[in-house]
Amino acid sequence: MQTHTAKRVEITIEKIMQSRLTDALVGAGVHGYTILPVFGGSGRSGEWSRSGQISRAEGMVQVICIVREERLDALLTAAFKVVEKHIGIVNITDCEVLRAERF
Amino acid sequence: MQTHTAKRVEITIEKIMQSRLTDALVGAGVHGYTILPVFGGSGRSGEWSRSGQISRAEGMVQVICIVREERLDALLTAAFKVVEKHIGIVNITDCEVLRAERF
Amino acid sequence: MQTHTAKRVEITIEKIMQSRLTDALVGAGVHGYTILPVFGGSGRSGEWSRSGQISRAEGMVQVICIVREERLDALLTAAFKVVEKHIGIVNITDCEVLRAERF
Amino acid sequence: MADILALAADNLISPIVLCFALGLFAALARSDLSIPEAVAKGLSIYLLFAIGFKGGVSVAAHGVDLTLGLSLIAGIILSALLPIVAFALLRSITQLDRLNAAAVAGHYGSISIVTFVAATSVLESSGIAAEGYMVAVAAAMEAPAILSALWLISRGESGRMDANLWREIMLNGSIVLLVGAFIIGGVTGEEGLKEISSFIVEPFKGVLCLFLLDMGLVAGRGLAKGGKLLGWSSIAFGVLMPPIGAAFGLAAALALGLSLGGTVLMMTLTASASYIAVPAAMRVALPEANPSIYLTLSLGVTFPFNLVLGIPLYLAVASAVSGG
Amino acid sequence: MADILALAADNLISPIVLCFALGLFAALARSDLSIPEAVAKGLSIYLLFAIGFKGGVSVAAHGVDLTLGLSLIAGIILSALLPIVAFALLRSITQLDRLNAAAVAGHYGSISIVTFVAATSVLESSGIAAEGYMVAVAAAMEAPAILSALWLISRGESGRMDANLWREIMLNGSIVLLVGAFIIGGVTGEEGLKEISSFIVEPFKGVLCLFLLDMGLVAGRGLAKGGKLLGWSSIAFGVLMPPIGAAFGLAAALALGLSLGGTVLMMTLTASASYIAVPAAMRVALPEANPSIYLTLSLGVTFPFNLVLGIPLYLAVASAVSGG
Amino acid sequence: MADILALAADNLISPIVLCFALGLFAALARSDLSIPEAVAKGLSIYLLFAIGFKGGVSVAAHGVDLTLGLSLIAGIILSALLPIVAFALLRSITQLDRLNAAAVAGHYGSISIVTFVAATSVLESSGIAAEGYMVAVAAAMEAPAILSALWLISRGESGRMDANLWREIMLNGSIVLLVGAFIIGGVTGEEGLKEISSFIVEPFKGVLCLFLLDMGLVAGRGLAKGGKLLGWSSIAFGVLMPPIGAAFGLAAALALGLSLGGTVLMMTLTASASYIAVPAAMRVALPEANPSIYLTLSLGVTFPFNLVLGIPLYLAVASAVSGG
Ligand SMILES: Nc1ncnc2c1ncn2[C@@H]1O[C@H](COP(=O)(O)O)[C@@H](O)[C@H]1O
Ligand SMILES: Nc1ncnc2c1ncn2[C@@H]1O[C@H](COP(=O)(O)O)[C@@H](O)[C@H]1O
Ligand SMILES: Nc1ncnc2c1ncn2[C@@H]1O[C@H](COP(=O)(O)O)[C@@H](O)[C@H]1O
Ligand code: NA
Ligand code: NA
Ligand code: NA
Repeated sequence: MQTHTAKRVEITIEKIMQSRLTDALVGAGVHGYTILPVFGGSGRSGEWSRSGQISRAEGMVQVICIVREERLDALLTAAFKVVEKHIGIVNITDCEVLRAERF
Repeated sequence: MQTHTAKRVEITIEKIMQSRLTDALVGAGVHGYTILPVFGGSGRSGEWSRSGQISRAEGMVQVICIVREERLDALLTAAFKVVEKHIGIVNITDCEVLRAERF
Repeated sequence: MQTHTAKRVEITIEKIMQSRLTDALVGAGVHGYTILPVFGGSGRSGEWSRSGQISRAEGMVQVICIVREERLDALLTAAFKVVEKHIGIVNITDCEVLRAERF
Repeated sequence: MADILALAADNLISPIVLCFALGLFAALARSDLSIPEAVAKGLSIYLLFAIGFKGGVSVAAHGVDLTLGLSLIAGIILSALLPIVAFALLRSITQLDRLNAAAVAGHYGSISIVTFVAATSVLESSGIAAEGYMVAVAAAMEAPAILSALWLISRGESGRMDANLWREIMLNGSIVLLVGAFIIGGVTGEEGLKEISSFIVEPFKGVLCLFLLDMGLVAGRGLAKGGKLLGWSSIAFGVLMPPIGAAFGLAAALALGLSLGGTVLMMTLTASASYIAVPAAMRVALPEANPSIYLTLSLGVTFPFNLVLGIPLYLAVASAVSGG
Repeated sequence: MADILALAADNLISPIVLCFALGLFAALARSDLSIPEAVAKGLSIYLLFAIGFKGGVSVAAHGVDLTLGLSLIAGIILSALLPIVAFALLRSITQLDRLNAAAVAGHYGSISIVTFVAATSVLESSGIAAEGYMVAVAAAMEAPAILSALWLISRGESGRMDANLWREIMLNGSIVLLVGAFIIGGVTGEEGLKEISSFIVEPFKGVLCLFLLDMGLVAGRGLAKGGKLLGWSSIAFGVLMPPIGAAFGLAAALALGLSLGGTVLMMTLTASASYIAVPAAMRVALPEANPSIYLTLSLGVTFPFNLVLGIPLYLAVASAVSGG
Repeated sequence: MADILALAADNLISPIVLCFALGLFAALARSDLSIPEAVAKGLSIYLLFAIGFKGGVSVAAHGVDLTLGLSLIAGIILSALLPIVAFALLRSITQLDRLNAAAVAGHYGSISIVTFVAATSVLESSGIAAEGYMVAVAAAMEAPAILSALWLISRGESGRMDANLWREIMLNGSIVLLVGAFIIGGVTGEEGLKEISSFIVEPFKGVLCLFLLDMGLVAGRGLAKGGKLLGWSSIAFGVLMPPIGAAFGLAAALALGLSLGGTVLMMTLTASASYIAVPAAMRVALPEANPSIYLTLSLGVTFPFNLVLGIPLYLAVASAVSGG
């Protein structure tokens, strides 16, 4: 089937920052994203898990954006401003998409 | 460690279409998939979130299939028939897998 | 933006094995991972889903690790020992990350 | 008229309506207040189970008669008929295209079980009894409207409906639970009720309050998102259609000889619009129709209208007609 | 005999059993009815807390005596012993290999707390009192069977068991909650109970109904998926093993001099099969064993058997033996 | 003194405190016992709704007076003031840097609604009435402390606070629900309460038990993870600050002329530390501060201290002062 190359950006960030991140994405012209719940994780700031978390404020989410390559830099710049001081991780993969008109 | 090349297909689709999609996958000979819950998202059809959704019918899921390259086209054709008229996005990444006998 | 190449390892495994897996990862020097809940899936051992599961013991999770390439083999070896006899799937993708100091 | 106003005013300050208003306010003010999805689903399971069970017990106490069967048939006919009325009204007063009009119309033939529960609770407060089998009528009215809506779109054409969808509609969780609890209540009767009444009777209204809080949140978030999509004509439809539906319900209730309570419930059923079963079916069968339109209308306009004004109105009209 | 049938018939139309049947029906008819996982877990936490607390209060009221300790020891021995009986039976009447037979056997030494709760509720309806500490016996019987099962497989060999698994089994959530609530009930006594009885006593049976609805759904979906895997001989095992276990329980209860109620509960414990603690341990220690076999047998065959026929049978037998 | 000890001992064996202890034990023993997040959130929604509603009903019954307004103002001032006191204490007795000290300080100006609820329930058991509007005071005290904390850090500087965060704090779910339920209770009064009291009054204490079980689990897991981070001086702060806060609360209560019950509640509010609203705000505004420090102190040290020792202490002191 006909596919088109794109970038898959995966941003793991605190739930409390989610709307700030998606606002920034929309501000950078990125209107397509999917948000996954996260159960737990570990990083430089230590380990946490949804069941063991000391406060309901601590959860994280994963925001996945599929974007055309030419928009990647705008996306990363916008995202970086939000995540900069916060814990989390951002990774980018090459991908192909069906239905290019959709993104 | 010994790994094998494969394709990772990620299909984001309405929950209500999930069983129709997996039936189509199985029909196309794809028996391995993993389904992730989705919290929210945004696309051409607008924004939605699990907590703000106006009806419990609106949720989405993400179906991930790891397939051998030679099966990719059959998978995409089968999936496309289901998602065609529906909202959602399909992306494909190259990957390596351990334990090739498993997929 | 400045990015660095890395590997994204995605391990789908029974929830009951989660802490054994993350202990093994930490043992292999991998301190960064994110755990996603899984709704359902299908594989050689058949189909299961969170709502239809016959016991609450059956769930699965997806553990995602972003690692530098040079650590990949240690990670896979450690993970393999845990998943070896168990159901599940391990796949690896090339990726780029922001903020390399974080992983 | 004064009566209706007094009833409406009374209704307005019931905890149930105020909880809905609180949810609405919180959503429109963009508070992060939310009831977890699992809890909301748990509450709705509780309500369906309790209302079904109590209906069954009441039928066990009063016996089955011919009116039960006739009421079921009337419900099915009304559910199939009202989408056509709604479709005609939509096409004449709004700009909606055929597809979206048919999708919306389907919702108004089907029913909202929470509106039904709220009406039950108003009746109880007023000490008015109703036929227990109205619960079964509610269940019977869920699905026929879907077929009408699909027929409105695909006259001639085919393929909108498959066997899977058919099963999903007829055996959707709400129907199975409502009917199942109704049968269990019927089988175990008063004795069964006594065993579990401190679970399904006493706390019922409190649970309903929390559930309506969630309904308010969800309706408010829907309005915030989808409200702009609705023109004034659509909103007018959302408040005009319920009384029209209720008039059909009234006629049927009179023909069937239902009690005052039963009449109010029948009117409420015909006046209410689905926001669970029908949207799900529409997403599968009419994916091109815009869910924001039909959900916002059903849940954001018609549901609050019925909850706040409709139910007291139907009660007043039914009382007047029954010479009460 | 007539007595047993009357009891069974009575039991059959209790709301609890009917709710289970409704869930079973919904699952087999492939309805999408489901109780969210979080809610089901919440209900089970409620049930464990309530049953543990009430057991503790009853012990506080009646005092601790030697029989308590002896009953605990008897429970532990039975839990460790029954897997060996079950293993022998499985290997002689079914085709299961050693591994799967051992895994299944482990389930039948351990217990199902919901079956225990259902038996308690039948006793209550019949006005029969039981020793409060039977709750503690239930907790004590959860784990020993797991060790027996692993021993059956790895005689000689080693490495199936690690310290982590050991801790996970002994401190699994159900045991900790049950025993913890038992102790809290024992410490706070009647006074503590009075404070929270409108939470843990009055609504108890209603909550149990909803929980059994979920059990029916889960059992039904398991049967739909795993049923084909079970030969007739396995199914025969699933209904034969409970009465055999109950016979052991009866013998122990008589030796211990338990009351009629205590005897019924001890029989129910030995007759019931685990579907939470043991499967989890088996997934870790015996991943090669097929979970569909042991889960379907335990939850799809033995659980319904005990719920519908077993409990009235054990009550009838215990009454006959105790000369009641 | 003997009185305080007797009260504390009594309190220690209340089901509520024992449930907290059970959760703590389970977490520290690394049991997998856990209350699903959705259920815990559901329980907290229930508690907030019930406590708010009852407060409103009580105000409706006793009427609104000047003290209500003055108490609100006092609460706001105390909430804004106490972080400065806490900050000074932290900087003098612990090693914490300015940033973390400010973040911790913010928590101690704000309040813990569960501590408030626990105090209410102790008052009820002792048959001591309190001003219903203390619920509104609790709501008013949630946010001002956050501003103080941010001011402590950014004196001169700016940009920590944006409009979004401001709205999130003022309209956070707990505040909206508590105040909303308070208003609904006030509007519907005794009559409204009668309709739903078997939901929000009778089972209240039992629900609180389960909620405290979850609090114990969460506090225990926090201690297991974050405990090492806390030096002895921080822990000392966690038990010293509550009585200091309570002294401010006592002074305010005396100045306002609150009843004995109201005085105890005011002391409890000033003594308690936030673990929901403030941490969330801190994660946004002060991401560099370490959440393990402030959460472990607030939930792992101060919360248990207040629950077990603090509340009886405040009650004893208030009784002594009020010459009771
Ligand atoms: N290397 C990694 N791979 C996957 N997820 C990570 C990694 N590092 C951090 N994370 C995620 O980001 C969260 C915060 O990480 P950190 O900022 O390193 O404390 C963790 O709890 C994980 O969920
Ligand atoms: N570019 C994208 N990146 C990630 N997810 C997307 C993207 N576009 C759409 N989606 C997902 O697919 C859903 C429907 O998208 P759409 O069909 O564009 O309305 C959205 O709610 C997202 O969850
Ligand atoms: N090819 C695959 N693609 C995606 N997920 C898979 C695949 N194979 C297995 N899985 C996941 O791993 C679980 C166990 O698979 P298996 O070990 O094949 O029984 C399944 O339930 C899926 O969640
Ligand atoms: Na209708
Ligand atoms: Na057993
Ligand atoms: Na305070």
